[in-house]
Amino acid sequence: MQVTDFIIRSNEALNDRNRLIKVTPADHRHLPPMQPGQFVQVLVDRSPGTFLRRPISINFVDREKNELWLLVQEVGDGTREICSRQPGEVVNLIYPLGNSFTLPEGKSDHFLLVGGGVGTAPLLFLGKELHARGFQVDFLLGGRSATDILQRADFEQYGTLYCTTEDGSLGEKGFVIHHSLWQEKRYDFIYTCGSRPMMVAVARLARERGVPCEASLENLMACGFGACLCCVEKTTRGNLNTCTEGPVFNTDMLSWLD
Amino acid sequence: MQVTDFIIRSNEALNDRNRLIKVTPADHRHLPPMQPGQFVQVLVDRSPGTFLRRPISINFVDREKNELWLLVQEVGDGTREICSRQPGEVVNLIYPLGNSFTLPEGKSDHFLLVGGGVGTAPLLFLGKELHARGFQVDFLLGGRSATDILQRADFEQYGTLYCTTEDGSLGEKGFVIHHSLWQEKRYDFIYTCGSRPMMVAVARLARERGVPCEASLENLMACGFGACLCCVEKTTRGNLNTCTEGPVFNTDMLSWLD
Amino acid sequence: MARLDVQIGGLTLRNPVTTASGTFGYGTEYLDFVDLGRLGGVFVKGTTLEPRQGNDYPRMAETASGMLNAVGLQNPGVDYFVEHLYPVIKEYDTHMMVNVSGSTIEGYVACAERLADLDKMPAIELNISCPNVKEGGMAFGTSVKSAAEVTRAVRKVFPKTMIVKLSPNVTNIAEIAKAVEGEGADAVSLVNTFLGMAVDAERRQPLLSTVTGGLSGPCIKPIALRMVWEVFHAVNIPIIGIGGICNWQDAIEFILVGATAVQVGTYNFIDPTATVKIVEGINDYLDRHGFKSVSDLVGLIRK
Amino acid sequence: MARLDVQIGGLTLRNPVTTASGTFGYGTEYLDFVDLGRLGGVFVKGTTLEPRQGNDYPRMAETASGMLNAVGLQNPGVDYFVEHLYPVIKEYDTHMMVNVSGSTIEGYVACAERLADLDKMPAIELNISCPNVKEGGMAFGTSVKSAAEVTRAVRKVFPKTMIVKLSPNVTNIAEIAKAVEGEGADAVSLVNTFLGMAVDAERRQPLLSTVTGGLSGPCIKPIALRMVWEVFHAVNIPIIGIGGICNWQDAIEFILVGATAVQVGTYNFIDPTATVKIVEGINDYLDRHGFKSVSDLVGLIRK
Ligand SMILES: Cc1cc2nc3c(=O)[nH]c(=O)nc-3n(C[C@H](O)[C@H](O)[C@H](O)COP(=O)(O)OP(=O)(O)OC[C@H]3O[C@@H](n4cnc5c(N)ncnc54)[C@H](O)[C@@H]3O)c2cc1C
Ligand SMILES: Cc1cc2nc3c(=O)[nH]c(=O)nc-3n(C[C@H](O)[C@H](O)[C@H](O)COP(=O)(O)OP(=O)(O)OC[C@H]3O[C@@H](n4cnc5c(N)ncnc54)[C@H](O)[C@@H]3O)c2cc1C
Ligand SMILES: Cc1cc2nc3c(=O)[nH]c(=O)nc-3n(C[C@H](O)[C@H](O)[C@H](O)COP(=O)(O)O)c2cc1C
Ligand SMILES: Cc1cc2nc3c(=O)[nH]c(=O)nc-3n(C[C@H](O)[C@H](O)[C@H](O)COP(=O)(O)O)c2cc1C
Ligand code: FES
Ligand code: FES
Repeated sequence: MQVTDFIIRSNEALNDRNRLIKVTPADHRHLPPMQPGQFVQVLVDRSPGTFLRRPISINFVDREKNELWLLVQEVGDGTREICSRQPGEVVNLIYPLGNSFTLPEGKSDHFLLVGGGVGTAPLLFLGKELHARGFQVDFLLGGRSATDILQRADFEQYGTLYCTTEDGSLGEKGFVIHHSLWQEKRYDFIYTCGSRPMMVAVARLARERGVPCEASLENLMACGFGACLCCVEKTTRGNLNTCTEGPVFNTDMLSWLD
Repeated sequence: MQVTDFIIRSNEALNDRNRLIKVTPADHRHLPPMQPGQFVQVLVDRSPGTFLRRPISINFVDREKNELWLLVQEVGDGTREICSRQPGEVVNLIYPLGNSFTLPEGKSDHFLLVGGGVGTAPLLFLGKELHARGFQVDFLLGGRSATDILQRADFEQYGTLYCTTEDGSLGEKGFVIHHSLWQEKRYDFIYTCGSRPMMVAVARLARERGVPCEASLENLMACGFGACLCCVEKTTRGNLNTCTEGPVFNTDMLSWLD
Repeated sequence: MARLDVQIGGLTLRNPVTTASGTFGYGTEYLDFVDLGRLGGVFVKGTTLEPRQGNDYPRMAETASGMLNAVGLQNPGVDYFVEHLYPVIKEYDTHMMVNVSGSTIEGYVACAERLADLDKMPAIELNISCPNVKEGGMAFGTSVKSAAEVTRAVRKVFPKTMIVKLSPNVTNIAEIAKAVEGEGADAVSLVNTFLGMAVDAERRQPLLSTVTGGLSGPCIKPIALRMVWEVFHAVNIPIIGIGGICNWQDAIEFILVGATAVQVGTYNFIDPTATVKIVEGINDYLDRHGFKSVSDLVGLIRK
Repeated sequence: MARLDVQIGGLTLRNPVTTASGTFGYGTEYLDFVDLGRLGGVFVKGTTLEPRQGNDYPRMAETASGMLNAVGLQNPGVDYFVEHLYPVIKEYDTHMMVNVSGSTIEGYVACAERLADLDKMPAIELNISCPNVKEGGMAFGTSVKSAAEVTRAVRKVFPKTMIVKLSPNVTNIAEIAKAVEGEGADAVSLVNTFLGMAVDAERRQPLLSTVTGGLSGPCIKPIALRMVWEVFHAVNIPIIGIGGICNWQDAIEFILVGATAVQVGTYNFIDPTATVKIVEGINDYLDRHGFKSVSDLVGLIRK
């Protein structure tokens, strides 16, 4: 973990609420090792209404350009402030934080990565790492409309992309859990990130199929590195910190399906 | 008084600590009548350390361009935030606030306007208005060094400019109260704005010469429009609000010279 | 459109949004910004029997999301108020109410008596919680006994709506609220400012002439909300919620924990039109959520 | 270079900057950020006789310049601490001190007794002020009688430095400080969190599972400063100042009003390196103003 100033290299609107922000360390040092599922804590110091840092997933790591990507959805003052930062400006991050999705060692397993909304953020980096390890990856991404399915071209580099949209403007009409894929294909691992109801539904499908499932939680955090005990999730092992023992949990550990 | 959004038209560094910011009403309406000595309350909404508005004098009113000028010195978080605003951005002002320097009716009086540091801000507008009424105006501006004497060309349009600098890099070396002008010329009115010690010294000289003197105070303000009673100055008429019964006071009313 | 009117003792406010004493002058200061006819009421500056010059400058220090003040009840006294200010403000199209302050019980009583005679003065707010005057004020509000005493004494001379304004600088605010309810208060308003302090590290001096002062603004909202919630579960009279209210969300929060009306204070300095925006925001909220009356929201958040 | 060391009872801290319990874990969480050897000391997480799971999620709500927490003393219990955590943290190059919490006097006493045996545990901080556990904690800190009782009981079994941590949720904090001084406390630390509340207006629900929680952060600094100042004029034992400290200016302010040392709490979450920067800033300040020792600043601002 480190506290580091980054320079904003680019800040691109992907749709009306989401921005892709690429940053590089201000001191030009190489980015440290990072795992898919990990996140950063962003200092928000230009918004009077915001006091704490804001957790944002690592969307992608571009080692060639020494760039970290953050995909940010504007939901309140903090994310709006982050999204307002212009190229050349500084942003301070604590990173890398949290555990990561399990990356099994070189077996030829099939992975399904299910994301909804901005919850797709960590799945790009995850897909890339799984792909690099030779696994076969299917992405199943959902949104209200085609414009909500972000970074499609990037996802397609690392696997096959399936989509659902509520208005049917892209992929199958409906929610991710209703995609025909669930009937057609079998997977060895299912990883998911998105709204809690979506993840619960995905975990349920996974359990029905006897497939191990990992989900990335977005509990409210004060510190992000295990000091405050505010972000706990009730698990079979008691209250665990989402920021250090998560954000990724095997869904069997969670009380969701009880 | 009104609460109005303005658009920043330009933001120019006059030296390393002072910026001239020109703004125009966002709704394109004509600026209301304003008097020299009046001020605005600037909303500072991008600095977590700043809660209240910040009072800034009306530096100049450009009726042709419908522009208001603010001359701002960066001394803390609030003024730094104001100075960071870029052309095109919005800034919210409450204005016009306060009383004004006395503008006598068309006699051929001689005025001396004495300013120090950013305290010269209201004197430009004042000089212009006096000049427009046909009065003869001398400006006596002081600073540490030549770069501290701001808006020289503007001042010279409305009167004769005399300067003092502590390092002698412009005008006479020393402080405004030591300028040779005091020995050479006689004035009918002396108006001053700057640090309190400077204004007290000027008021003393004025009293010695039996010349009426007005000073513009910079008391701490919470509201700026008479509601909080935080900005009081002890006067011969009791505690008066600097924001409504000032900021300009005849120095005979103040307890300074006791 | 939902109903916005609320009842405070015998008094009907056209909506729950009023202004906090000491932050809204005599209403007059805001005429350029606010149509007073759109407010539930205005609590004017703390008024004492005798005129007061208040404390020395500096009287104000900015703090994180708030400010300290040490105005010290500067006011021209009740006689001046009755003769010169009342005739002007009684024409305003809202309830103009006086915040009655003092340092002795006799002072409170005499001041309230003067005000009782005024036709268009439907209510007073008894300020037993001002931290900025040495001789008293807050002292009354920090013990059950003295809070009860001053309430009882004023009750005898003031037959109209009497609101008692409580100090947050206490271990158990509900206890004090119960005591003043027991003595016939028609409502309680809370909170007044928290006693605080600010220091200039470089100059090694206090920032206020009085060393300590009263803290207000959004910084105190979480504590004020909790206190309103505690008092709501302790008394049966209406509560006017105060503390850091800036927008309609804040106002709704106070109402949900038990306030029948609210006062907007310090934030008027930052946005002098805030009160009117809050009225509009509450109205929209009620429509959006299908409530017929703002009263239906009062205390909806239960233990 | 000025002297930074300060004396808290029998204990010498290398400098006045320590960390507030519950915001710095067991120090371990900050090893990547802070060289603990540069701190005056670390107050670890509140520890109880029995393990505690703490309160349900959500336990946190952001507020203006602060936050509410309702962690509820989640901790593995003193036995686990002694067996598994102490062996690790006793190697750290600073004073590691335990914040002892409880809900009964017996619990405090038994917990303190266990800790008294530990060689490298020079001090405990008696937390009689946690607002987040139903059964007690804060209750002890809000009355003179119970504060004195628990202090007396623990004093009997803990011979080393005993610091009592006071609750700000009281009418008269100086009175409580005097009471615990009378029972043999070596120092007092203040303040713990203020009882507060936050509400989701849209969902009409409290934001914390426990409805109320403890308010911390810069928002409380003005009140905390005032309380330290009041206690300084009431007791003769050293004071550790706590409440919203973010930078060296804040730390100096607390020292000027009477604190001998300070604790940095919530701000560690925002800048985990804040403590070290504060040590540096105090050092620079002393040099710049020509002070020989930080102790010379303590209580320089007088009544
Ligand atoms: C490990 C982790 C990874 C995350 N990754 C991303 C990401 O890659 N991109 C992204 O855009 N967002 C991500 N989030 C969510 C992001 O942190 C929140 O949206 C953000 O904190 C909201 O801050 P705000 O000030 O904009 O909104 P606020 O004004 O604080 O809140 C606005 C609304 O969002 C809700 N909210 C606030 N914080 C959270 C939270 N942590 N989780 C869920 N809802 C919240 C509030 O309850 C409120 O309804 C992640 C969260 C976590 C914990
Ligand atoms: C009527 C009036 C007109 C003014 N006109 C101008 C102007 O035209 N241009 C300009 O640059 N400044 C002007 N000022 C001063 C300006 O308001 C302050 O510099 C500003 O409020 C400081 O805010 P800050 O957040 O940057 O500094 P802070 O962080 O608040 O304070 C930094 C330092 O400045 C001091 N300070 C803060 N407020 C004031 C104040 N009101 N007066 C004096 N010292 C203060 C503080 O004590 C502190 O030492 C005027 C003030 C008044 C009352
Ligand atoms: C400058 C100022 C002056 C005040 N004067 C009074 C007063 O005269 N009487 C009173 O009861 N309260 C007074 N108060 C307290 C407010 O009425 C209110 O209770 C407090 O500020 C909390 O509300 P807020 O956070 O919305 O400001 C004053 C507050 C401020 C900021
Ligand atoms: C998340 C959190 C947990 C806390 N846990 C404890 C605790 O276990 N024991 C205790 O005495 N104080 C606890 N506190 C209070 C702090 O130690 C400190 O007194 C308070 O936060 C005020 O300081 P600050 O404003 O610098 O945070 C906790 C505070 C926070 C924010
Ligand atoms: S956010 Fe602080 S422990 Fe997880
Ligand atoms: S600043 Fe509020 S009355 Fe002058």
